[in-house]
Amino acid sequence: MAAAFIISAIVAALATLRVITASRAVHALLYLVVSLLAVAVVFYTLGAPFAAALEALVYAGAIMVLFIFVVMMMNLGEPAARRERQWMAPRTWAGPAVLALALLAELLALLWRATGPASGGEVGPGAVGALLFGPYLLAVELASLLLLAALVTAHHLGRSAGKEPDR
Amino acid sequence: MTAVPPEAAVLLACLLFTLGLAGVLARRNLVFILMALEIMLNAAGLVFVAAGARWGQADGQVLFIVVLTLAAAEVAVGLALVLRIHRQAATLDADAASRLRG
Amino acid sequence: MTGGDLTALLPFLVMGVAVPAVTLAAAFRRPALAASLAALGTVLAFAALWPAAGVVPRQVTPLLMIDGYALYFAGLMLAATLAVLLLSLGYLHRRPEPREAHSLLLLLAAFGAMAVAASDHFASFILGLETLSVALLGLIAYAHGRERPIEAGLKYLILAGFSSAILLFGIALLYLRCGSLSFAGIAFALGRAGSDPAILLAFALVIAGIGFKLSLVPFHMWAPDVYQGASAPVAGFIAVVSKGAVFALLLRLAHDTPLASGPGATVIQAIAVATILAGNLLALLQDNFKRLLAYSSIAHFGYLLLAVLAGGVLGAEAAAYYLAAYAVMTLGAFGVITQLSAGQAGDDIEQLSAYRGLMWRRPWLAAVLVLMLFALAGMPLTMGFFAKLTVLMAGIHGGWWPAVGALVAGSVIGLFYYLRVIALMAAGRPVEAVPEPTRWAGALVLAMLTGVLVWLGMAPAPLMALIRRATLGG
Amino acid sequence: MGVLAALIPVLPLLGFLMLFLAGARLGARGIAVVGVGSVGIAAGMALGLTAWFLASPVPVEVSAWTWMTVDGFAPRIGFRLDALSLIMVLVVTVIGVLIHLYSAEFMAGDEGYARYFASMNLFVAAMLVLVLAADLLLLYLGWEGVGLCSYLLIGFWYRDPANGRAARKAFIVTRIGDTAFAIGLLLLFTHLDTTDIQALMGRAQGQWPAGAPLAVAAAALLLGGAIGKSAQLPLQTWLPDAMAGPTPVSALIHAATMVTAGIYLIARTHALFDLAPAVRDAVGAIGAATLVLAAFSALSQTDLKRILAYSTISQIGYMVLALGVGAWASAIFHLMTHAFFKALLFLAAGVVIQRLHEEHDIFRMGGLRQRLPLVFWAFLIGASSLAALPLVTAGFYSKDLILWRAWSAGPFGRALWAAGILGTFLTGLYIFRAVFVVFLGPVRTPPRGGIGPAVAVPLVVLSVLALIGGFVETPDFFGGVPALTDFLAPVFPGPPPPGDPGGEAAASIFAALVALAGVFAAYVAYCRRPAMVATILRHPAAEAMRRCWAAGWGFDWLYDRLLVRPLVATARAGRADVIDAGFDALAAFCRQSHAMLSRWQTGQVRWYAAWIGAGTILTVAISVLA
Repeated sequence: MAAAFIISAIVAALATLRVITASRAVHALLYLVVSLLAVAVVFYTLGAPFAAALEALVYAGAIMVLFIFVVMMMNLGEPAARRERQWMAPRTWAGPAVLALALLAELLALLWRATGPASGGEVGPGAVGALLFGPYLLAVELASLLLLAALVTAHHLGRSAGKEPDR
Repeated sequence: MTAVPPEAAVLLACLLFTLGLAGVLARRNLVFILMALEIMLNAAGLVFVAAGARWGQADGQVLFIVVLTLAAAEVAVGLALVLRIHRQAATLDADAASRLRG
Repeated sequence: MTGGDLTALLPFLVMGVAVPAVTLAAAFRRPALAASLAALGTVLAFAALWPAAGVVPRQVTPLLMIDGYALYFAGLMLAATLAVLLLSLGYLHRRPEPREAHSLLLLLAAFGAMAVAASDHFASFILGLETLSVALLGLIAYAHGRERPIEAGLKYLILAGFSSAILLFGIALLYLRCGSLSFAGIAFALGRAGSDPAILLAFALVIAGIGFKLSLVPFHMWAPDVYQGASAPVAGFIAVVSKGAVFALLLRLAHDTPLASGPGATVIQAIAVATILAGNLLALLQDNFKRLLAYSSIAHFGYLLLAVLAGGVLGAEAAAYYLAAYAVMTLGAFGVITQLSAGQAGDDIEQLSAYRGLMWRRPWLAAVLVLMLFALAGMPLTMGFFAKLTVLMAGIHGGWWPAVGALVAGSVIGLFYYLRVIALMAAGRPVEAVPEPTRWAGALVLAMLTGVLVWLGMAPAPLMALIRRATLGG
Repeated sequence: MGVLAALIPVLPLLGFLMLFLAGARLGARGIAVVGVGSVGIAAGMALGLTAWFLASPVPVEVSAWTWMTVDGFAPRIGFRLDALSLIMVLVVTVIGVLIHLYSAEFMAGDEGYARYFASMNLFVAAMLVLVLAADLLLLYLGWEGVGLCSYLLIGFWYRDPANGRAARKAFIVTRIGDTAFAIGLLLLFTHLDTTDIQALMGRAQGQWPAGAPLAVAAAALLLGGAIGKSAQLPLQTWLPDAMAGPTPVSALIHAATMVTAGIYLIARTHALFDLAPAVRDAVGAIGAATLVLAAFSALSQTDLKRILAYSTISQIGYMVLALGVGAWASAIFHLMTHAFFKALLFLAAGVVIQRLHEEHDIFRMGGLRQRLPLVFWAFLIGASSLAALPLVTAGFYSKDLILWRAWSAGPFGRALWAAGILGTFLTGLYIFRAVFVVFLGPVRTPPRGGIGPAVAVPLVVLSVLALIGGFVETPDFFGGVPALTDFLAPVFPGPPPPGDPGGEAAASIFAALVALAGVFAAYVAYCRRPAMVATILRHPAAEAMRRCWAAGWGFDWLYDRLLVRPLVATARAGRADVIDAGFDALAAFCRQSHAMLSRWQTGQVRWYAAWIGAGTILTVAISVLA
């Protein structure tokens, strides 16, 4: 289990690094899928198989497909990749890298030994489901409204001006 | 089975979070920025799951689902807006959108 | 869930019925019907506050705490939403974009805001906040065929997502450390184990995330751009409903947990001083009225942080009154911009130069704006004066001297730029007033806001009594 | 019924709002109807209220609402109707409606007709708030309100810069007094923890012994406010210049009502002045000095309105004198009769000036008795009342009462009495000088135009009041009707003055003779032997004296040298000094910071995000390090 965790953690970190440095959107997306799948494995090693399944299905599956779909639609070709490489001069990276490292340093310094040992045991889909439709019932309802808001917003933004007759 | 210490997962989450942060700050292409945001959200979800494991509670995974919902919503509206910008301005350069200032 | 729970949830349930109804109307492309249903829903939800008030305080599932405080803010949000709905009617008229989604998005955003104000659990907070943000994004980038709304929407999308991620990470760390996501559970865990660096880190990240929504310095930079890019009524909505709900949450969080005590207080005070000074200085010579109001709104939330610092009943009362006053005067100011810009297709009338001599051209609108600016500057006999006074008293009471000093300095600077606008409106020669078609819904809103501003400014006692009954921990 | 008390100020306020918001659309007739009508209804309500109050004379308090409650500071919007405020309300509304009616004709055709009535209505509302306020803070609000209206109306014809200057002068000089009042108010609040007038007076009497330093300080500060508003020494210089406003304004604001607010304030807070005998003596001394000095000045004016202005200062001096000897009720009595006859004099003078093409100099008038008979009789009645011609005029009874109360107030009172007697002589002299010069003798400028009913009615009504208004209080030897004193007794409790009918009669006869002597002197000097005055003035010393008096004893000159010029010079010299540089630097700093911060608003989303990131890091750092 520990070995699986370590391997998937390394994969996740490296894949993520490639996501933010890739010059082609499609490549970045594939790396992102890899990273998400690796995190799904991490979930599994943490004793959360339901979360792992969701991560693989919804995140790496559905959401990323949406991304790929849009990237395809925009048809970003070689010129876009060239421009990306141009934009990624070392100068561009200096500031963000400093900020990110500072934050990472803070996080690591303050979180070292912050957690206790896992109380062990797997938390399966049953427990999650019981919680979702018990105390978190209102959260489910709220989530439905969130998705409705996203739907309405995306629909309105996606409409092109003037094409739809307004009555 | 030997449980993985949650703190190791949290350290991984910190790393992913800062990588995402660096991505948001460094990339100019909107699609990449959106991806970096997803990385940050995913890192937060990882902490939730790890914390749930640390306490042996299902709440962590419930919150992970919440994060997932949220990510889905953000991707949906984000991509819709990006498409719109691509159609209207024919660029995905975040720095180009700086007419509002001062 | 018991019958009492359902009664307490009644305002939410009414909104929950109104949303699908408006969705249907919008789906069938009936903008007028959608707007009427949305307005009806808000009014009914507002009316439902009374039965709900009979059964509170009540914890409804671990997620929502329906108490007088939550209902007070729900009422404030609903009233503000109704005002924005009515203001938008005349504004959207004859604009090219389809209108039907506007009311629906407003309603969804208001729902999210109500949920945020009633949350005492992080799950409902996140979901409510995100509903609010997503719907707001749709509203900000609503207009078709223009660049500015798109740019504003883009900025809001990225920065709100960014700050949401930071907030979520902070919440996750808090959960990691405390094993609970409810405010009470967190307070309990911390009371047992005491504070440590991990907690400070988590709280700092939460403050940063909330600081973005409240546009506190240095998380404030998005606000002016978004206000400028969004339509005037939507900008008013962001300034009042979005910020107000998050502030109510912040106050509850600070009340229930040790967020604003110890090192947290130092952080908040530093942010307050920076916010007040930077907000006012940025507004000082601003030429764009919407941006000026955005900066002024930043400064006002700096003042409001004094109430968070003061804490307790005094702080909660001060904040509740201040937010009501702020809602009235901000909606009033944006309402005037809305009325001025209604009926034209392009960007809003927002350059200050366009306000020169407004008193002669549109005397009524100018008079309302003068009153609102007086109130924003904190002049006596308007709500703004008493609001600032209560916050100042709360700050003095708690001995937060740097923040109090900043408030005084900021008020002086504020006086300059508010009066500058007024002077500009009075400038020029008297000319014959230009007859323009009155947009009655908007005019009604402005008249009501003006009445409330003056009435509650001269006699704040009734509102204060209401707030005392509804306040936190009471 | 008592609720009406709170409604009375609302009516003129509504009138003001209507005129202010919709003045242009009403038309001249509508403006007059709203302007006069609102005050008229208020006057009717005041009369109704009086009937009700007379039936059951119990003070009524109406609390509209508590304005705010912060840390024990709970000023309320409350009105108190008792005998004192009722008399003030009557004076304000009744004289107010007469003057409004007069204005409807007098101001007709002026381009600022709506603005005029709006300001006048606002003034009446503010004045009513002032006299009805149960809370010192609310009183102060009315106090500032009337000051504002005074400013607006003095400078009503703002096209002439001189009028603007006069308005500014009035505002600034009274502002000195207002500041003292405000400080006194804060002093009272910080030490007695309330701003409610009744509670304040009760606590002051309970907590402070007579002569307590705090009581003296508070009374002195309130006195400062009173002398500013009531144009007493040394803050009297603004009133003569205030005549730049339209004449009805002078009649209402600068003769009948606002300038007597100081008297009202002291009478209202008389318990405090009872605790500070030194200040009370100062009050008497100020009154005496003012009345004599102003009377001399009135004697040497040639401008009809300025004569009346100095006369007002002088007459208010009498009231202040009465306050100084603790004769509160007689001060209010004189306030009332003075309002009648001085308003009458101003209104009559207004007609004269308007009919003579804005001619102000009395020596270019003359012979108007036949041409303007109604005005002549009105002015004559007003002048007789002012000069306190015995028995038939209102002024006689009120002035006589003051003089008698001064006489019976010990040795210091006798000194004040002597000043009052001197003033009586001068009053008869200066006002009949005006009567004889303006209305008798040859016609120097022919008048034009006639008099409409809106002008005639107020003149007649006020003439009647100036004659019979004194019968509410007659001395023992003449009827002995102390109706007003009895009416005011609940407000001004205290031992009754020593009864000495014989002495009082003797004093009255003496005072009456002095007044008649003054009138006779005027008759001799300006009718019989006009050359005599010229002969006297040929003497350089006399001429110098006259010029000094005419210039108001040179107070303006003195203040100019003593205060204005040094201040202006200091300000000039200090244009580039360290303090200024400091402020400039502050302003520059603000501007620089604004520029810098604005530059940071680059509009670039990644830059914004970087700031959010940096802010997060900082937040974490501060919370860990703190």
